[in-house]
Amino acid sequence: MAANNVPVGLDKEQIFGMAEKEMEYRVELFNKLTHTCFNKCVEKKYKESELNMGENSCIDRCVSKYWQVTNLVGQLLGAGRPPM
Amino acid sequence: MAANNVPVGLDKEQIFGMAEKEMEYRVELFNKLTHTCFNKCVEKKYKESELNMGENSCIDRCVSKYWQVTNLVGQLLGAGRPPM
Amino acid sequence: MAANNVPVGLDKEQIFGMAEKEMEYRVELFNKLTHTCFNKCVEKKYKESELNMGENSCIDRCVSKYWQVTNLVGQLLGAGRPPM
Amino acid sequence: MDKSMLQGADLDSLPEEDKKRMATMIDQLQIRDSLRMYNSLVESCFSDCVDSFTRKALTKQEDTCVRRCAEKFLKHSMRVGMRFGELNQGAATQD
Amino acid sequence: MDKSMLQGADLDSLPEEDKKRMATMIDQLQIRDSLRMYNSLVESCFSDCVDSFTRKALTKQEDTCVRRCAEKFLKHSMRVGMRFGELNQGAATQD
Amino acid sequence: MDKSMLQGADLDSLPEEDKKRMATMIDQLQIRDSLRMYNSLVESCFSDCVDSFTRKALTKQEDTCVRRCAEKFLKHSMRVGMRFGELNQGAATQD
Repeated sequence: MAANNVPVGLDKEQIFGMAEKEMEYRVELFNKLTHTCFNKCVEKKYKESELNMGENSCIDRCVSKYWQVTNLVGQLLGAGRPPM
Repeated sequence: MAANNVPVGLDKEQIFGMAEKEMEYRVELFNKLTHTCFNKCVEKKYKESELNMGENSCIDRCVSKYWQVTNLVGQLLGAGRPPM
Repeated sequence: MAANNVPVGLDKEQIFGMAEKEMEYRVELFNKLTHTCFNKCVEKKYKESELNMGENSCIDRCVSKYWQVTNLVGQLLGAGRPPM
Repeated sequence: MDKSMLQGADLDSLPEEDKKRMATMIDQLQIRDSLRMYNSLVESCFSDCVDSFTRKALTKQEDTCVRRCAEKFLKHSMRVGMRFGELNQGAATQD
Repeated sequence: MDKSMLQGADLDSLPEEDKKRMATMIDQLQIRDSLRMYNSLVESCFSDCVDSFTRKALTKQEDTCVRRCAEKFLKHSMRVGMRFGELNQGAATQD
Repeated sequence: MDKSMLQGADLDSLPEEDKKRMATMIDQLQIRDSLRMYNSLVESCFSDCVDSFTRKALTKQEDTCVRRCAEKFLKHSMRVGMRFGELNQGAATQD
């Protein structure tokens, strides 16, 4: 949460609390995205330890689409805050 | 946790800690219930954005049954504390 | 986290924070193990409330294998810290 | 997070500074909870609606599906909150 | 939460006030953990046992199923705790 | 945890003691996050690779499967981190 978004009148505890929640949120978003795209893109028989070309491009597109869904849902919730 | 249930001899930190855990518990219960009933009751093809009558009554019954299961398990754990 | 592993130069807040994270980690490991082995070993028709002999030995082996996987992944991550 | 979930906490009997601390704690939990709800709504609707990775951009169908999914989830969540509140209320008055 | 899980923390070497603080922290984690366990037990047994929503009340079969599920889960959880403690113990003495 | 995820926090504008506190908070979140990642990597690879419980020790195949799974997961996770960082960067410069 950028400093210029912080509403006035909050004391320091509240600001630190909000910053902490925001970071937790980003970490959780990253983790959910990672797990979801792993399940959608990576072959689970584990015949080798490298990601092949198909898996790699699937991952790139998966991240991109997940990002778009995050933004889309953010708009729908209409919270006026950017989802990221 | 109602004030009259707080055991004597706890200092303020412990009381705040317990209140916090209790609230976290309620939030988590609500979230698990919401997700479980969404999966059990809501059609996932998303042909429309409204909940239809069947889905609505399924949700009401699902919440009611989840509540009963919460109470039943609470009794079995026999903690002497109400599950809510 | 044993006291003799604590890097020098950390203040008390950081030490308590690390101890807390370590305990949270152990609890989470235990919970994930419990749920995973419940799903892999316990028959879900619930015809009785006892664990039968097959389930019990499955559970023992499941815990043992989960432990080995924890150690193996710990080595691969090569963090130099024991996974437990 | 439903307000009624926190009604058990008997705030009135607390001294002023504790009331303030309790209120801050509740605010913090509500912020965390709405961010988590947002994350899990995104994950759910993504998982249900997006399954092809031949292109980088969402298709029109995926976009529509996500919108309906999010709307349905929110309506569902409000309904659950209402029912849950009623049951909580019932439990509280039985005490 | 298994007590043995926390044995790594070398409490004896700490000054008195830190010991108290550490003990409070452990208590808090245990409270949180048992509430989470309760929540996830309810969710598991509900998901495994309840699948019809034509009536508002649990059927006799659902009730029985939930009871057995909860008992089995608790027994399972105790057994896992025992085995886990043994492995932890083994790892600790190897150090 | 990707460093870029925390770039939104405008640390430079803070007074010295708040900077320190913020840095400690970030450190703590990173420790928690890597431990959670470790736990969920173990759970994922265990679930995908281990399915027979006729013996106590991992078989050679299970061992190989877990190693590949862990390596793949880490490579996947790094790639996601890179792409995620780029998108974050793009979003930040649009502001």
